[in-house]
Amino acid sequence: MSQLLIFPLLSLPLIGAYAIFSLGLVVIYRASKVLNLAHGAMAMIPAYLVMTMVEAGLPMLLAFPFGVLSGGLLGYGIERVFVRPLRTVSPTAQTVGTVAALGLLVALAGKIWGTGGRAAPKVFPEGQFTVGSSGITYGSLGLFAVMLVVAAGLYLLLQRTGVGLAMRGAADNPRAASLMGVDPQLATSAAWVLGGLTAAIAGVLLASITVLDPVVLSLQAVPALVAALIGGLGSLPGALIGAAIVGATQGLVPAISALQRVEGSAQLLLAILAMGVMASRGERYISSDVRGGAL
Amino acid sequence: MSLLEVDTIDVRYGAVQALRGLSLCVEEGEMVALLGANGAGKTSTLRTVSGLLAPAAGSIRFHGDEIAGVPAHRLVGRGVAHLPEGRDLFPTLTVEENLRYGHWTRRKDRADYSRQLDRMMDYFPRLRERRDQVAKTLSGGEQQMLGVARALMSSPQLLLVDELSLGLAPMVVAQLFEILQEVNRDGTAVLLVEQFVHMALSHCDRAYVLAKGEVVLAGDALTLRDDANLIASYLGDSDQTAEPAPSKELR
Amino acid sequence: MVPTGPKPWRSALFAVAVLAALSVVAVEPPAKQREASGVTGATAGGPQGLSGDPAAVNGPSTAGQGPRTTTPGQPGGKQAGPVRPGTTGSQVKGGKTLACRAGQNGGSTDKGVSAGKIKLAATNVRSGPGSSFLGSSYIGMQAAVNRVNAKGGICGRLLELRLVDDGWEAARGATFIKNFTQEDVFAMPVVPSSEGLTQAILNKTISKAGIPVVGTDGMLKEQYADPWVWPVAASTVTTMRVMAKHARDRGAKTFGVIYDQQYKFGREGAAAFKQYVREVTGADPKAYVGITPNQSNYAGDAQRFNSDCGTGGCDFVAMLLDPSTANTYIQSQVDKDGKRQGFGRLLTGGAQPLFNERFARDCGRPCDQMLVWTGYNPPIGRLASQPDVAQYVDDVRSVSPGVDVNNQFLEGSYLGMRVFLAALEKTGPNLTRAGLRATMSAMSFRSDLSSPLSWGATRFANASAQPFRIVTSSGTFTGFAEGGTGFIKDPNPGVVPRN
Amino acid sequence: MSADRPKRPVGLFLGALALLSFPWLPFVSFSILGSANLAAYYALVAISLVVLTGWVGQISLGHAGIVGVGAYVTGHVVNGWGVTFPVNLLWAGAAGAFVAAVLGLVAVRVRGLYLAVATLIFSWTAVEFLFRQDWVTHNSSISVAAFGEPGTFPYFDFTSRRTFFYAAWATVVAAAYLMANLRDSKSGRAFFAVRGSEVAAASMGISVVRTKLTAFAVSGALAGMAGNLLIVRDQVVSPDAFKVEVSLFFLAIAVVGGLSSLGGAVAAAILFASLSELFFRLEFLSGWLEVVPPLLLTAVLLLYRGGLAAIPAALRRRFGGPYDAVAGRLLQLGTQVRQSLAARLPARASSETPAEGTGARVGLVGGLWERLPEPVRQLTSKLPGLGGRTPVAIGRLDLAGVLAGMQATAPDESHESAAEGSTTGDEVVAGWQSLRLPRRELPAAREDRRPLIEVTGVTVRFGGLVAANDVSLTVREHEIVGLIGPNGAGKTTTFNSIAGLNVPAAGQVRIFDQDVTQWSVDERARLGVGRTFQAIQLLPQLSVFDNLLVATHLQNPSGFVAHLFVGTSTLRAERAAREQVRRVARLLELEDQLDRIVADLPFGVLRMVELARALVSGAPLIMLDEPASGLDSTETERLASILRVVRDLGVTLLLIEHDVQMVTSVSDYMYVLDYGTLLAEGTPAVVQRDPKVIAAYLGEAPAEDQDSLAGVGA
Repeated sequence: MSQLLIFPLLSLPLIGAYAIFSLGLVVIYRASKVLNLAHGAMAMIPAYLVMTMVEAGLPMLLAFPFGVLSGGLLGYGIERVFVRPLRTVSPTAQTVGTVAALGLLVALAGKIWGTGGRAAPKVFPEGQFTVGSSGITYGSLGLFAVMLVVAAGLYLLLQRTGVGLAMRGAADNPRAASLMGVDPQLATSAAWVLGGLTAAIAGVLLASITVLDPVVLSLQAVPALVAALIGGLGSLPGALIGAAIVGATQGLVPAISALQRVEGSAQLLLAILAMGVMASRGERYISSDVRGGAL
Repeated sequence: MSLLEVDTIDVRYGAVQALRGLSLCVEEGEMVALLGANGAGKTSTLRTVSGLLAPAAGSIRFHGDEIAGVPAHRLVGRGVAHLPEGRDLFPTLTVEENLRYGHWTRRKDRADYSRQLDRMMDYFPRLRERRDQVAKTLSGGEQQMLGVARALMSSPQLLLVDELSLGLAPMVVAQLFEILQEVNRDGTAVLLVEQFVHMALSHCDRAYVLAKGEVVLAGDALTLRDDANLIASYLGDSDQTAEPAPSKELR
Repeated sequence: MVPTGPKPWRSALFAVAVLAALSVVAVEPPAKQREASGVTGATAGGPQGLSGDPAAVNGPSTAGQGPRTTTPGQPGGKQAGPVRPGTTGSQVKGGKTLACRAGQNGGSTDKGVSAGKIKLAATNVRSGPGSSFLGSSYIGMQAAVNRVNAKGGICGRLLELRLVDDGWEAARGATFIKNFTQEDVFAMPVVPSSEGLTQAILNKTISKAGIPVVGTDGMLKEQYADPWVWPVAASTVTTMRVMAKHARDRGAKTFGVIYDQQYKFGREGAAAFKQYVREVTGADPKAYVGITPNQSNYAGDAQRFNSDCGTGGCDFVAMLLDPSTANTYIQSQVDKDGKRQGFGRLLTGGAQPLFNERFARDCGRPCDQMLVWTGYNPPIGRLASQPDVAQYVDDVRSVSPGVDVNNQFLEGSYLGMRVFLAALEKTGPNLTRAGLRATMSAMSFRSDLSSPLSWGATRFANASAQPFRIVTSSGTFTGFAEGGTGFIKDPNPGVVPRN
Repeated sequence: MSADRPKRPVGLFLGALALLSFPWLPFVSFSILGSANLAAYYALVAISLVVLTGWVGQISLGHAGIVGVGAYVTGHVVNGWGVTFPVNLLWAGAAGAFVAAVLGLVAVRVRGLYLAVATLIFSWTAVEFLFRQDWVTHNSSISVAAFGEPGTFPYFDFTSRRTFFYAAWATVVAAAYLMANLRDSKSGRAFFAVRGSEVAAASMGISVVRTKLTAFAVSGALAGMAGNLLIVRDQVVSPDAFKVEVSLFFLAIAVVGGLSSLGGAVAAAILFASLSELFFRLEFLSGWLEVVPPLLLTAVLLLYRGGLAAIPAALRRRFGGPYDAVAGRLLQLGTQVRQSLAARLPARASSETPAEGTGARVGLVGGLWERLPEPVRQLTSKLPGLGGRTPVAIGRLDLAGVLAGMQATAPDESHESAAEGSTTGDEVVAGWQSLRLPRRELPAAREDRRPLIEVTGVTVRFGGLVAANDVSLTVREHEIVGLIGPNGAGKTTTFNSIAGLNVPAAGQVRIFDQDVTQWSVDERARLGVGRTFQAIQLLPQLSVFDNLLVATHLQNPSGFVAHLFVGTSTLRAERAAREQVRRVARLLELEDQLDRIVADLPFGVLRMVELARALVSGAPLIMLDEPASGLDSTETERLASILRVVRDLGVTLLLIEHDVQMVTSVSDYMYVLDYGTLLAEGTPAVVQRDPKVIAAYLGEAPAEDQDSLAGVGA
């Protein structure tokens, strides 16, 4: 297998993690017009819970679902405590609310489980496929596969089920939804729970192939934000494409020796890409539906 | 005891007093029109009845039990459907998905869904053609048809319709009114807000005329049709305004 | 929310009032007026307390400046030759003969010293990212202090150790250290919070104030360049050279190093490794890869390292990473026919940060037989029975039973404190900073905890390191085994590469 | 911002007084002094966030990155060229301003949450890439931390905490003083206007693009200077002082401070710095450093959103009397200080009104913009959003002058107006009801009067829907033109294409004989077009006076720098602006509402304030978007007569309105739209009796002429 071909394989787990994160971010953004900066923390806390449960003897088969459920609960809690009370102020205030949630969750996790990186329990068995001189661990492939499952699951839930329809409608036009009998608040909470569940899945899996650290895992959401942004923040397929671009860039950079010497070149490339997308997407600078004002 | 009794309700948007002690009623199977110039409070009335707005004072009874302040998403299940102004569809959802959304309160009854769906498709054949198209790509008329159909999917006892004719060609409006009449004959009471006074009066049993948040005129449709001051409340008294009236002192 | 209502000045005044209230609550009651001595009655709060601070332009120069930095080498009291700890030599000061007993120790012989107390202070890391491996250091310090205080302290003076958490943030740590220099503090033992200490060294806070810092963990080269700082650990450069020498003696021809390129300890350690490998093999290490810590995946870097080492890998691979980054890197390395890539064909070595149980446990099977190096004698195997090592284990367990005694930053801080207390004892009753400094430069500290330490020749007192093998059975870590070589001396001690 | 002359922030003098003595107070230990220095660093960053996020509503999650740039640039400048403290502070400020302005260029194109992500990406890239490059960080420790040579005067050694205290807090006090000046000036009002509603700001001639760029540059400069303070205090900086988490920490300080008040920002900075003092003092806090700041932010966010800035107001509410006594006493002291200062300003408070027809010079960037050579301007105008055509202004209508002039010639026997209006100053301006206006000689035929607006063949499509189809209309000088039509007839669409909110697919819009079809809202405003909004677009937290003051933007010639340093030109411009507002307020009998906050005013008054705001801007042409909606019958009648007076003062009005009765009573000429096409035009009397219009409004009675229905498709 030629040298260069290996690297896309190596970036599969990154694409997987960022895709699940950005899907969750978009579901939340469409439902409550808020960028959930605490998304990373909603992945990190469940990963720690799973580790604690496994260390306490619970088999992974039981610990994983509980961990994912805790993510959903966390999503619901963050929306009720940090986002909904600020609804009357402005979307900016709600985003600052998620910033407070991020800070608090990272600090508390540090307090409870210690701040140093710890090895999370494996979800997928050890070992990997060998490809030429290197290979892909089952964990990494597993993460990518789970991403595909999550993406398909989200698609089916939203496109094929009644609940999904209710959520999409509520996000599109909350007033019409309430006139049809769907409580828009409930739909928003459902979106945050969905965001929490997906974040937890990505968190537990990502931790099992990398490191379980309150700050590192939480900040994994930043590249996912870039991915969601590149995808246009509004569309789920867009989020997948964005994640592919971001994951590939971070995966491929080490392959290009010129870029290797420059430290952090992957981040630079992504920043330029994201700024470009935003600059080109910005509307004419006068738009009538402006509801300005910070706090 | 009539199907809907609205008893001296006050409604305020922040500093603006939209409705001042408004009362009206709708009997079973009746078709009532709400007329009046823009800003007279017609839309606020419908929003208060359907639960989008909570009245500051007064009470609303549906089938005798109080519904003032009950939020919209709980009222739909009890038989009140509201087609708001500007049609208010789900732009990114397909026609069929919009219709399925309308059936949300009775979603458990699969058979009823297909029955209602076919009934709507019969009323509006064009919707059958555009079944999988996304709502925002429909023409104005088609969007209005989808709005009416979606509201009827929950087979309500009382249908509130706001400005059916907005931006539609008269022929389409006439067609819609025919269908409303048919639905009304099938037993659904209708309370509709309408700009086209003649169109409304020729299809409704009774009408109320609102001005500045109060009922200024009420009666059955036939007597109101050629009532002089009905036109005045819309266009202003045509014989008074001869020349543009400069400020008095100017002369 | 636009400031039409509240006027700006009122909130600012309100805040000044809050600050005033806070400082009144927080400031300690002014220290008891110390007995008449060379130092004016500097109360903790009084502006005169700024004596150590060079006179500000418009501040009145306070009368009775505190002791300026005395030139080194001018011992306060007579110094016997290599003095064994525990002697009670009597010293003459200002006509009075002093003895190392309560009531006769000359009272307040220097700042922070009184008849019954020696005040010490240090910053340590109890929150933030570093607290995972530096968090237990305070236990080592407290254990050593408790032992000495139990025996009545030193020359009748009990030790009072104040520990402040700076969250391993450089700016906050340096500010706290600068606070200590102006408070009633005699010296700063160990200072586990290396980031703040390094910044305080770089901006000359410590050398300007002339406050002794004894027993630091010596990870960064700055700690070896300040006349008032005495590290006890084996420096990163020493460990890397010793690892390379050990591998070379075992017949390794090809060398590879994977290091943390963000933090200074990574860059300087790797540079020393490269310099030594070029010296002994005439060629640079085959693989020389720097990675950024705390990333989620190192697949690309692992790939580059393996290709640099070529098929079959390098004979010896050195890892200079913090535990969690090392684990992520190892996870990113892949197995090829049953053997994890990126490890040395003959030998693999990990520097001090990797000498910790959690790393070994998290790494598991791939790290089997990997050598991790330390400048101390951890309580492992036959070393555990050596008196000082056994003493270390008892002392720290008395403070915190569940602590991981193999954590070499814990053992380092215990050893650093023991060195400091021994130096205090040697300086005797006339306890002055200058005296302590003279003692340190003349002292040689022998204990079972490490190789003999002396700061006479080069600041690199601990110039040797020894390896321990990570032992795993069926993939799970069972414990460390002795490396079988004992301490290996640094081939060129004191040499610091320019990186 | 009360109604009298621009108030120098007297509080800052008092604050400075307290700060000067602080290091010498007995209880201030060395460590507290250290915390006070940290407070200065936090205060400067908090103030920079107040300007950007508080005043202009542009949230920044990446300010630590800009602070870092300021610090490292200082390092290069000190080690490279030996530039000492006060000068390298300006270098750091310039570097911060530049980086922020570049970031601002992206901000101009995006809004709200997109912007938050852009700033977050910037700080993530700064930490992961910028502050890891050796060429950036090799100067992370500076050797020179003093000014002058030891032993000679002046010699400041900034490693000493007391010296640094004065340097740092002097910078903070100066920054707060300049920002207070900015806030109380034209630029500050432009900031609030853009935050309140960009479209309303543009309609007053404020260039939203330049205002945002100015805000980013100012905020970046302050953040850069904060970075300078950090490296001068510590002589060495490490990248972990500028990571993403630190940006969020800075935002927490600004939010706790109340985000829009300078005093609040300083108070929050002091509070957070005291935390670090408590961490140093109190043993039991060790281990909890990471938890306290987010807890504080959450507490303020959820429990007390006003933040520290709202505490004085809350205290006044709770304690009333005693609090006021103390505050009152301090205020007197402050005003005495200010009076003495103001006394030495030049006495000749000339009352001449601002020169007519001065082009709009907007802000520092605006000023530079004018001086750019033409080709460069053409080039940059291709840049999205940056390009700005500087329209040849027809000449602002100086309403006040017209009124003043008219008053002088009015026959003196109209006593009641003279008595009632003699409140301030020399000339008397009466309320509209008692005004004696000379008969305006207008050419009899409408066609002879000069057309101000000519709309020809305008067609606007939204997706498949044709909202306006080949509409043509003209509005001539000194007349009121009414535009009516049933719902969905295309009135608003046509109105918006004249106002600049949409660009028609076909056809042309000419205003003052210039083709403005492609022009932006603020360019048309600068040409001389004012407007009101159907949904009130006033600034709710400001008083009526300040809302009106914002509209004097185009007539105020003072530039950005003058706002910072409050020169005599600024004071004169401010006085003239306030005079203009008072005159228009008196004209519309809003004088006693001037000091009331817009949020607690009844709807009818708000409508009047919107109209007043359009008049204050001096626009000779005003577009009214459904001015009567929400008014009751008496208020509607009053509005109609006011519009007639305004017309007779020389203002031309174009209004769209649902209340057909009101429009027919006030318009000189009317156009009726239906289904996006022009149905009829003419004087109100003609239009009212036109059968086509009646049919359009009342809907075809089914019996009459069946064929007209058949022709129209679905």
